[in-house]
Amino acid sequence: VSRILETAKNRQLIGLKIILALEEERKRISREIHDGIAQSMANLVLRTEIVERMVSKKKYDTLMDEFIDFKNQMRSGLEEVRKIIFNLRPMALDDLGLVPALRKYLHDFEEKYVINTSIDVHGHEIRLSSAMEVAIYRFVQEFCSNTYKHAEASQIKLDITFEEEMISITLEDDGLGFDVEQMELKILGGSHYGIIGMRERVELLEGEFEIRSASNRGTQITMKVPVNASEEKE
Amino acid sequence: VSRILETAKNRQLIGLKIILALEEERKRISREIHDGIAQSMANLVLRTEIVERMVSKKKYDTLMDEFIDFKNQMRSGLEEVRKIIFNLRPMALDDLGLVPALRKYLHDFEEKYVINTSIDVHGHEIRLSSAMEVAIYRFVQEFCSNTYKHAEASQIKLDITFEEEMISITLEDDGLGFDVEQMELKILGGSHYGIIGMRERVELLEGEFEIRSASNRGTQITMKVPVNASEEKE
Amino acid sequence: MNDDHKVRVIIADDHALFREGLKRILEMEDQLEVIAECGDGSEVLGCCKKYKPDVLLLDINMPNENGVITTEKVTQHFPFVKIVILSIHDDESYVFETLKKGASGYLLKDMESNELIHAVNSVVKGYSYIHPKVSGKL
Ligand SMILES: Nc1ncnc2c1ncn2[C@@H]1O[C@H](COP(=O)(O)OP(=O)(O)OP(=O)(O)O)[C@@H](O)[C@H]1O
Ligand SMILES: Nc1ncnc2c1ncn2[C@@H]1O[C@H](COP(=O)(O)OP(=O)(O)OP(=O)(O)O)[C@@H](O)[C@H]1O
Ligand SMILES: [K+]
Ligand SMILES: [Mg+2]
Ligand SMILES: [Mg+2]
Ligand SMILES: [Mg+2]
Repeated sequence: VSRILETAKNRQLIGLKIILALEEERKRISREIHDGIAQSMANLVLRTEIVERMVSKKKYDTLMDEFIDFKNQMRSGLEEVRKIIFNLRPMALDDLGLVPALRKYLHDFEEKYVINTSIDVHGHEIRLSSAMEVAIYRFVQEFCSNTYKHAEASQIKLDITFEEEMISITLEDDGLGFDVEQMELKILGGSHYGIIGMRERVELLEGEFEIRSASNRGTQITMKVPVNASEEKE
Repeated sequence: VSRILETAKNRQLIGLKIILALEEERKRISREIHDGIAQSMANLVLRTEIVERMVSKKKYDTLMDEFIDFKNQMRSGLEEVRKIIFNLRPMALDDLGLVPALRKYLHDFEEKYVINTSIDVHGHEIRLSSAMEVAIYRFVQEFCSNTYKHAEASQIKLDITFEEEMISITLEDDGLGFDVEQMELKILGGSHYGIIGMRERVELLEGEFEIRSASNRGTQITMKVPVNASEEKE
Repeated sequence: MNDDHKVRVIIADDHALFREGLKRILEMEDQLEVIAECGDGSEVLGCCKKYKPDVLLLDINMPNENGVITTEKVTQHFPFVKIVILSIHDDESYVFETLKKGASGYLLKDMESNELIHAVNSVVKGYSYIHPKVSGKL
C-alpha cells in the first residue's frame, strides 16, 4: 500500500475535519431535540393546565383520553432520544462490549440498507480497552457506510479473531471495488476522510492496516491490533 | 512562548488526541442525554401511569395532589431538556450572535461557580461566520472551565475587540497560573484535550494564539483571527 | 411461594423519582411489598444479602457498577432472587446479555404499569417476562 496518506498536512486536515464534524453533530442534535422533544414537552406542559381543570371538575373519562395521548407523545419522544443516543455512541459498546454492539449495528444496517451481513467470531472473546473497542466499532461503521455508498454490494462479511496477543478484524464486501492507488490519489484531492480516519485510529492503537480491492472484485480491509498495546499512546 | 507542540511528531500525536477527544465527547453527550432526558421522560410516563391507576381505582381524593406533583415534574423535565440543548450548542449563538451568547454563558458560570466575571467589548460589534462564532465561544468555555478546574481564581476577565480586519479575544484569570513549557509536556503526556482543541480551532481560522502564564501570576490567553478568513479550510 | 406471603421487592435505580414512582405503583397492589431501595450499583449485592427479596427490579445504568455486572453477581450469590431488568435501551443485545447472566425479566422504563405488575408476578412463579416491544426483535 502506498504511503501517500502519511503526510503531515493530511494528518492536520483530519484533525480539523473532526473538530468541525463534532460541532455539526452537536448543532444537529440540539436542533433535533429542540424541534422534537422540547416542543412536544412544552406543548404538554400547557395542556396540563387544561387537564388540571378536568380533575377539579371531576371529568374523569376525558381525563383518561388526555393521558393516553400524553403517554404516546412521551413514548415517541423517547424513541427519538434512543436513536440519538445510539447514533452518537451506542452505550452497549461500553456496557456489553464490542461483539454485542457490532451485532446490533449490523442487524440495523441490514434492515435499513438491504445488504446482507454476517459476523464470525473466532477465539476467546474478551473485553478490550475502551479506546480499542470504539476504534474497531468506528472501523466497521466506516466500512459499511463505504459499501453502501460506493460498492453496490449485496453482502458484507465481518470476521473478528481474538488471539492471545492480537485481535484482527477483516471486512469484506462483494461490490464494485476500486484501484487502490487511484483511491489514494482521490483522497489526496480532499474531502474524503473515511479511510484516512480508519488508518489514524489503527495507528493510535499501534496496529496494522491493509486494503485489498480491484475493479469488480470487491473490497477487503483488515486491521490487526495488539491487545496489550498501551491504552492510549501516552 | 515555547514551540513544543509544533514539531512534526507532536503534531501527529495531537491529531490522534483529537480523535480520542471526539470519542470522549460523544460518550459524555450520549450519557448526558440518557441520564437526563431519557430518564426524565420515562419517569413522566410512569407518573401518568400512576394517575391513570388512581383514576381507575377511583382514588379520587388524592388525585389532585398527585396531579400537581406530576405537573411539577413535567416542568422540571422540560427544564432539563432545555439545559441539555443549551450545553450542546446554545441557540443564542446562532440566533443572536456571539456577544449575547457569551454574556449569558458568563452569567451562568458566575452563578454556578462563584467566580466573578466581566466582559468588555470594544469596536463595532458585527456578526461573524458561524464557524468563527462557535470557535470563539468554545474558546471562552474551555478557558473558564480550566480556571474553575485548575486555577483557584476569583476573577475572569474577557475582552473582545472588533477591528476592521481582525477580532481579538483576551481572557485572563487571577489564579495559580502554570509554567507554559511544563504544561505543554503535560499535554503531550496524557489525556488533556482542552488547550489542544483551542489551538486547533484557532488554526482552522488561520488565526494566532498565545498563552501567558507563570506560577502564581494568573493566566492570560489571547486569540486573534482575521475576520475575512475563508469560512473553513477546505 | 406461600399464598399469604407478600412478594418482597427491592428497587435498584439511581433515579430517585423513578424509584419512588415504581414504589407507588407496586404498593397499590395488595400482594406486593417494596422492602428496600438502592441507588448505587455497588450496594445492590449487600442489599440483597440483608433483605432477601423475592424480586429485584434492576436498572442497567447506575453509578459504580452497572446492572449487567450486578445481574451476574446477584445470580451467583443469591440464585433464588428473581431479577427484572428495567432499562431505557430497546436494544436486543441488552436483553440477550442480561438474560444470559441470569435475569428473568426485561422491561423498558416507559412500560405500562400493568406490564410491570405482570412481570413481577410472572418471575415469582418461575416464568420469564420480556417487554413485548423487544421480544419481537429476538
Ligand atoms: N467498499 C468500497 N467499494 C467501492 N469503493 C470504495 C469502497 N470504499 C471506499 N471506496 C472508494 O474509496 C474512496 C475513499 O473512501 P473514503 O471512505 O475515504 O471517502 P468517502 O467515503 O468518499 O467520503 P467520507 O468517508 O469522508 O464520507 C471512496 O470515495 C470510493 O471511491
Ligand atoms: N487557567 C488555568 N490555571 C491554572 N492551570 C491551568 C489553567 N489552564 C490550564 N492549566 C493547566 O494546563 C493543563 C492543560 O489544560 P487542558 O485544558 O489542555 O487540559 P485539562 O483541563 O487538564 O483537561 P481537559 O481540558 O481535557 O478536560 C491543565 O491540566 C492545567 O494543569
Ligand atoms: K436470578
Ligand atoms: Mg467513506
Ligand atoms: Mg481543560
Ligand atoms: Mg440509571
